[in-house]
Amino acid sequence: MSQKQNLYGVLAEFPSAPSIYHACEKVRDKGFKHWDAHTPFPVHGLEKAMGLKASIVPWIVLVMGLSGAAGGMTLQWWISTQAYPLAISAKPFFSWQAFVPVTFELGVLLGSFGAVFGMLFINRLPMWYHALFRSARFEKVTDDKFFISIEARDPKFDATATSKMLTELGATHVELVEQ
Amino acid sequence: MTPIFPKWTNRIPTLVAIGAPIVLIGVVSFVWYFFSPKWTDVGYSPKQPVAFSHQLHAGQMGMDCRYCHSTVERAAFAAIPPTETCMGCHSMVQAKSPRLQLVRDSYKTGKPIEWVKVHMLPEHAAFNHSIHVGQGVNCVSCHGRIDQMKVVGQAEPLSMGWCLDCHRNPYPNLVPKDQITNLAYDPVKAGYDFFTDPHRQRKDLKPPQHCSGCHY
Amino acid sequence: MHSENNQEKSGKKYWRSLEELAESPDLLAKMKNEFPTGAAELEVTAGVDRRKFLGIIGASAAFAGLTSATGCIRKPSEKILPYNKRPEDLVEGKAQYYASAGRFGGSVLGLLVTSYDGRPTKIDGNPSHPMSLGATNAFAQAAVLDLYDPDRSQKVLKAGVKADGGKTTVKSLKAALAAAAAELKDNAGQGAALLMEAVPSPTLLGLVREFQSAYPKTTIAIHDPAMRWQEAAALESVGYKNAQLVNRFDDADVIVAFDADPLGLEGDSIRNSKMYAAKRRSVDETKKMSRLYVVEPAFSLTGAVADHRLSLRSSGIGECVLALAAELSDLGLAIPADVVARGKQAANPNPKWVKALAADLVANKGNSLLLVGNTQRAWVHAVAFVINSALGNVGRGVIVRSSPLPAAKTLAELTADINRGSVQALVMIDVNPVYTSSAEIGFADALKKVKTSIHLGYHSDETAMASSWHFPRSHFLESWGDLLASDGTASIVQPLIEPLFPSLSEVEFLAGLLGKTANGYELVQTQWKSTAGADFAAAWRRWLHDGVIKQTLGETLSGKSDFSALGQRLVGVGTSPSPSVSQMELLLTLDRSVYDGRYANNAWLQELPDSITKLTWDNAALMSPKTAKEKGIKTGDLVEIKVRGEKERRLKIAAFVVPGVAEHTVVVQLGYGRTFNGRVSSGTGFNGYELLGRDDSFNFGAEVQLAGGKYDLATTQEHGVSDYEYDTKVGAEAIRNRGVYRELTLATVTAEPSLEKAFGKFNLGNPKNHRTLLWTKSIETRGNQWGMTIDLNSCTGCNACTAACQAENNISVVGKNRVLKSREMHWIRIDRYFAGSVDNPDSIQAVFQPLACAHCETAPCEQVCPVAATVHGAEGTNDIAYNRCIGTRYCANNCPYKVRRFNYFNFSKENDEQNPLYAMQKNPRVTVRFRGVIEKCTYCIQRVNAARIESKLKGEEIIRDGGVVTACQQVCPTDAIMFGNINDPDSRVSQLKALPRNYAVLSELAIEPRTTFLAKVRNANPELDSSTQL
Amino acid sequence: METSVTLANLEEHVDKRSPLVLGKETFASVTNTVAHPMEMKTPKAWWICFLIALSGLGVLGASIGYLFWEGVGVWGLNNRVGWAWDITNFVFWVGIGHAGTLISAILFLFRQKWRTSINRAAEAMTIFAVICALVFPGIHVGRVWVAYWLFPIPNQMAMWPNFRSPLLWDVFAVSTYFTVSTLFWFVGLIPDLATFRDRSKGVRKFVYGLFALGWRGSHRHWLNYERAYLILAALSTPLVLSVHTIVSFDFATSQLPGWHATIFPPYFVAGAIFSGFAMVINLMIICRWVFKLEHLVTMRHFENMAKIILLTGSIVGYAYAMEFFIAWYSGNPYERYIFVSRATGPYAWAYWTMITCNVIIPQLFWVRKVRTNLWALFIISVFVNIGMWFERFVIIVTSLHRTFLPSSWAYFQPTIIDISTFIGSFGLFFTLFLLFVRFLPIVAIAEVKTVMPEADPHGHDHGHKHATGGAH
Repeated sequence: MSQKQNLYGVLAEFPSAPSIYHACEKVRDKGFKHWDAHTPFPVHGLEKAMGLKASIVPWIVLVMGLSGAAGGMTLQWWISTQAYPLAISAKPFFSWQAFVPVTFELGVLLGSFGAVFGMLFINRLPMWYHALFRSARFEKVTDDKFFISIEARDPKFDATATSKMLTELGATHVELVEQ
Repeated sequence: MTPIFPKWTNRIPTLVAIGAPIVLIGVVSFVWYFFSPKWTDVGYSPKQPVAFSHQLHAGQMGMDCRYCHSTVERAAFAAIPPTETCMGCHSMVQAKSPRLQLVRDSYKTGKPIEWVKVHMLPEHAAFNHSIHVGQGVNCVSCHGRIDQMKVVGQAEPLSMGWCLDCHRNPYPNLVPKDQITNLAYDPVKAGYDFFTDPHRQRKDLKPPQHCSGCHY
Repeated sequence: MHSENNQEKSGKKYWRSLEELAESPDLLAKMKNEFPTGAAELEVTAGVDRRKFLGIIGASAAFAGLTSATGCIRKPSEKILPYNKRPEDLVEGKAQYYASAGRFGGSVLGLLVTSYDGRPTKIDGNPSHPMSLGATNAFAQAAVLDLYDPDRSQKVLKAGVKADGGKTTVKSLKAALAAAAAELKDNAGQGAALLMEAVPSPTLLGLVREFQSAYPKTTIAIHDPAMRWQEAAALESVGYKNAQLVNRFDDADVIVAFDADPLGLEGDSIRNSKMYAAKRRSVDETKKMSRLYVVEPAFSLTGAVADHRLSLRSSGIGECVLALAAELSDLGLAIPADVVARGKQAANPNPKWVKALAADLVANKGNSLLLVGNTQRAWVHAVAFVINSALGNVGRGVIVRSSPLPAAKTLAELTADINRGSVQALVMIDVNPVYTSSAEIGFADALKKVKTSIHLGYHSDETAMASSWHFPRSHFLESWGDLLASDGTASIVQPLIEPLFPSLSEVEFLAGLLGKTANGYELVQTQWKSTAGADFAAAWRRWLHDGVIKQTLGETLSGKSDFSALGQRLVGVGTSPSPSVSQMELLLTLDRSVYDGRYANNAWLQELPDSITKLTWDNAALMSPKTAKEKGIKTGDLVEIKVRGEKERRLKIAAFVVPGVAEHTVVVQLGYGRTFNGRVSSGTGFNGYELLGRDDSFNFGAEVQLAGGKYDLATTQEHGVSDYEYDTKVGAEAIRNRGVYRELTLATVTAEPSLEKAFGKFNLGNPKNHRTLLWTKSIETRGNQWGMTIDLNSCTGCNACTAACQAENNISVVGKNRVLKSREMHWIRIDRYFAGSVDNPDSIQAVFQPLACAHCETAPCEQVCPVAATVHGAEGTNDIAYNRCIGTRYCANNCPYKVRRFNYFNFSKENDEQNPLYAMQKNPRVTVRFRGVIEKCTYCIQRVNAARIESKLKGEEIIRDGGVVTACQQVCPTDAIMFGNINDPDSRVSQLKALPRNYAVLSELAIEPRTTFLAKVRNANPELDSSTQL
Repeated sequence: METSVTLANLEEHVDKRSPLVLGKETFASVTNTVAHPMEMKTPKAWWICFLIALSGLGVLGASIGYLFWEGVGVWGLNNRVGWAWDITNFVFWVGIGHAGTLISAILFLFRQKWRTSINRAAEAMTIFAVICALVFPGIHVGRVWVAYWLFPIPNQMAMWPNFRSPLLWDVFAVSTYFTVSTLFWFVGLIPDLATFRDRSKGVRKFVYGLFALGWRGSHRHWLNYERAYLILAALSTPLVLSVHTIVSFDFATSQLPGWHATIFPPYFVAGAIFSGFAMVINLMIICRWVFKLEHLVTMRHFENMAKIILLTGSIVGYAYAMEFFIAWYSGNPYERYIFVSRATGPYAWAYWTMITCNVIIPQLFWVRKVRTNLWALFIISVFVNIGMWFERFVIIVTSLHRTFLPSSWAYFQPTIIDISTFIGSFGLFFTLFLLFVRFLPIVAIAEVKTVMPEADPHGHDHGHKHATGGAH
């Protein structure tokens, strides 16, 4: 029990993209929930192998982008027709054609903010501390090694069984990681 | 091995996410208030070389503003009275008072009294008293209750935005022509209605809102 | 001193004590005391610093302020200094106007001077004065700056060094004058001389007579470029002693100017221009207008506006007049036989031309007018007078009047007397002969021989240094005096201000030398007591108020002219060799900016672009492109001009190639290269007087050689491009295609009044094809809507508007090196274009187009300003809020007229540093611009606002026509500029805009400018070819 | 969008060509190769370059200080030619700042794998170039201390900016472009920063760790990451085009002959890409040589870029020709005159320099030998940048110096300050770039790995070349 308290989970190292790809398929089929794959680069199609749902980032961007554009046009409308309407080159106070560029730019700006900060938010980043960083081998995850981590809080988790399973799946090295 | 960053650092993002907006709003409202003429200019009441009390002269004795600031209806500039105006009375009244020593000296030597300017407009803003007074803007609208001030201070921000407020809707600040120097006069209480005032031919004042109305 | 005295009499009070102020370091501070309210512009200098300061360290300053006890970000506290006793008729900060008079370029002009809190700030013409008729010229406009010239003489000099220890005060000045008077007394007995300008001042001339009676052995000598010696001699030769000619242009249908500039530098040019222009403008109603012929060696203003111009060297003019005389007699005019005889052999420059001219003159007997220039010899004037009288013009367009001036000697004669030793004491009143005379005369050396020479001058100039005494002269805005116009109208010259520095007016000076103690005020009054009649006080007040004294002095001579003596005068004259490439003809002329050099220290005039060359800050050796090509000279080359006379004279000078100069003629304007080092005049131009001959302003056999080296000449057109062929020619070409400048002939106008076809010839810019806008205009259309027209048919390009604008709108002077960089600040410029072929000098024409901000309704400048600093006003003006401008210069780039000016440096501050008194001239109603902002013509918005306030106070919404007069309109001697409310169909400007001649420059850009132009109409003589037109 | 089309074509036959990563590279060796310049001992060459660049930066600082103190008059500008080197430099730098984001974004969208090893450096270059560009509009105004009025900030004057002004569009466009490019660049950097966090020791580890934001290669992260990156690319692509379009509006929406032209937007964008790629080539050739990246930055990269230069160069040339044609065809005498004057007037020398550098010289790229010769590539690219600077100079100055009224014709001459400010801006650029190559991975490690054969989860043996993805 006490050991289970501060156990984060099990970390398994794989040598190559294909090997982790197949391992993930198996882990997915075993029905684990709280687990993850760690790779130095986005391995093509791994999300399918892991059975992950599509990202919601696009929706955030859409909302932000539209509000940016709308806000931009509104601002310009308010300034040039409500706040202080000035006769400029005898142009109409609300010369919307001239307001398009700024509207567009603000749309793009807020859209990009949505993309970047939305992504970070969903990924719970920045998160400078993480249990996996306790593992020395894990440093290779940003170089040329591939990992699967299964968290202890997963109902199907069992320190020994899960480790064994991962070894069978072709892990070159398996270790338990402290909380 | 031990990670570089301790566990608590994970709380930083949350704190920043909450803190940043608060700080931002704080700074904005700080600048908004403390950098505006409402704060920087209003209430400026420098010490004058002669302790002249408007409260006494304009208030208690009820002298008309125009007795001293005589050019206010004719010129852009509401003239500061020449020393001789003061001496008009003070050669008899309070003739010996030490507080008036400077005035008497000035009268003798011909050296002007160095009053400190209170209501300062920037050089690039042209203000004309005659037209404002002429249209029936009460002195109080811009100068406040001078008649209650021992030492004159600035009552209004005199900022461009403040000017525009009135130029966009002057009517609340208009009083009957015979009341312009009556600082206590309140058009609302007195039930004064500009549009039914028979003494006004022009109902549409059209105060300038374009740049060259004031900047040239 | 006598200021008290003045107040009582003139009902005005002058503020005191600039005397001590002059030396004091904290000049500005003190001036603030002097000007309680008008000091706004003084504060601007400080204000600019403040802005910059706040700008640079803005934030930190703010926080510092916040931490301070008051918690204020405050401007440094300002002081108000009220009057001690307010003059009864003075209202702080309100303009006051006083009538006075002045003499500019030989013409006496009645003036109306504007003053704020006792500071004269602007000079304008007095409408009720016959010679100014409300207008003035550039000289008069700039005179107010002279008043504040920091280099003006402030010290009494004894033998060129400061007398009374350099501490000249009013008292010491009087004392010095007494001393000089005493010295004069000792020497004047053995022979004295009085050297002065031809100033028609009764009081002064009265004193001169007194001087003569006090010192019987006195010679009167006049040294004045405007003095018409030759004309006087000519008149004498036909039987009019001590007489002068006055011209009337009002019923002259044919005007012929032989090397004369009646619309520019000679005679009563303002009055002439007014009358001339009126006849030109009449074309719209009557389809008739006067025709102007000009024969001249180089473009004068008159020549530039001529309908037909013959380019002819000065020495050939006389011949031409003779030839004309001969032609006229053939047409049956009564010309004395010997004149005709001489005329027959005369070298006729262009027979066809002269024939046509003669015919035209005969056709307009009595309504024609021949004028001959000052530089021409007496016999030429005489022959012209013969023709005039034969045509019956004498008594109509040409009036002979007795001169108010005493019989006088020339400078040359005086110098001879001095060298003969018959002059021991010499009094010089406001002349500078040491600089302004020919080396051949050798006055400078002669002056040394005089025991006592007493000089009164505005500057401690060349002559002041060489005289045994020099006294500072007061400005005419500081002194009492009187002046007679050429038609006899008299005006009192009244001061607006105490002398800024202890100094003497002409009359005070001469009176002082005569041992009188009376001040100018008393002297003038005593002079006029007699004329006043019963109630002197009333009359006096009326005179001062009106600025003119009705009953005129001097009389018109109607004696019979006698031509008997003419014959032998004509023997052997005029036979001059015609110049060649090696032996060129040299012509020295007065300068349109600095006149004879007297205005050399006036920054406005120095920077005023010459009407023809557009040259600023310099003079140059002008040559025609053809001649220049022959000699391989380009603009900017240094050349040496060598003239063989009594002694050889040389001058190294920069060449300037410009069309319109007669072939093989080189023209040099006088008045530059002063050795007197004023902060403005020093280092400008080349001293033409070094080439001046004894008695002629033109010489034969001048050798012009490349001297090697280049010299920067700052012009305001074709900046930095020396290649005439490329720019001027291509430019004229462009103008023709672009319909920017439109010219019609009288024939066209009469043939097709609607001018549809005539304007149709411009593939672009026909106002009839205004493109319709894609949107509804958002500008206010009710109420006053300002607009302007400029009549190209009247404009003579005289520059008065440019100068007036500078005076009215506090426009900075930038200096030569900035003009070189094309950074001049003038709000209204006069574009000059040439037409014709440079290979045929007679075909060359010049035209003028004054151009300022046109206040386009769909102004291109407005939409590009990122901070909305320039937007449209409610009355159709294109406003610029200086303090909103951040200086992107985008508006200037997008302005099709290029009339926007940018403050590349803190010009106004620089100006004030160079001349601390400059601030006193500034118009308190106009913001002084600071570094980094755009500025441009505002339609004198300060005047518009003043008028609006006035009319609103009267309860009127619409300002009456003529209620607003812009500075340029007010000054214009030809009434070419009209300003007013285009919403009111009856306003004069609306009526002008309704004329078919009306057109908008670049209207095809759909910018709908509020300033439009009236096309020029050239009254071409059908006999003569006038195909070369724009 | 001529560019995209050809890029697509390019793609097809490119893949039949040489691989994007040469030699026997493995994931680890890629990491090492890229890490090498950052972990090696600072080379002398770097220090020398850095000092030179730094002194250039000093010159810039001094020039700007003097400018602020004296006023804009220290430049050669005048009342006719209100803009000259200032705006020329601005457009020049903005132009250069286009290749980066373009290479990244557009090539990314079109799945141009060859972008991977050059995009990082290109993006960095973009950001630095835009920084240089931003300097000029900032300092060219007459009263710098109130330049903040360009932004819609509530104030006691109750005044707001004028949104009809192209200059204001510029303010928004360029600042947006700068922000988005920076974000794009940073997002791309995150995994590589993590790499260096895990490689390095001490302070470096801390700093890299800080900016790596605790990246742990989680595929749940990669999923959102890739989506976000793709969207950023999708947003940046129109942004890149919009920015230079808007810059061209500064001229196109005015009414000066020579400025007022509808062809400007595409012509400016093409020009920007043109100069941008030229600058990338210059920089990459040096980096590749200095840091031994031959295996990652291959000839094929250069050849592709050369082709794009050839293409955009030709577009620009076409635009020049079209301007002349329209000037003549419009029958507008002002237009006609200004263009004749460009080619024959006082500034003809500038015009012909432009033509030579931008249109004639790049034609050499038709020859494969030239495209694959580094020296040739380098020299031609330098010429292209010179040419593009002159293009902006010609457009701005020659148009302004011969406007509608001949009376207002003037000649512009630069002052020493004009020149020093321009040279200084290069100091700023190279200072930043040198710092970048020293402390950040100039090649996107994670991305390069994805284009390696080993990256294919279905590749059965690692030597195998053509991977056919998406079984299952």
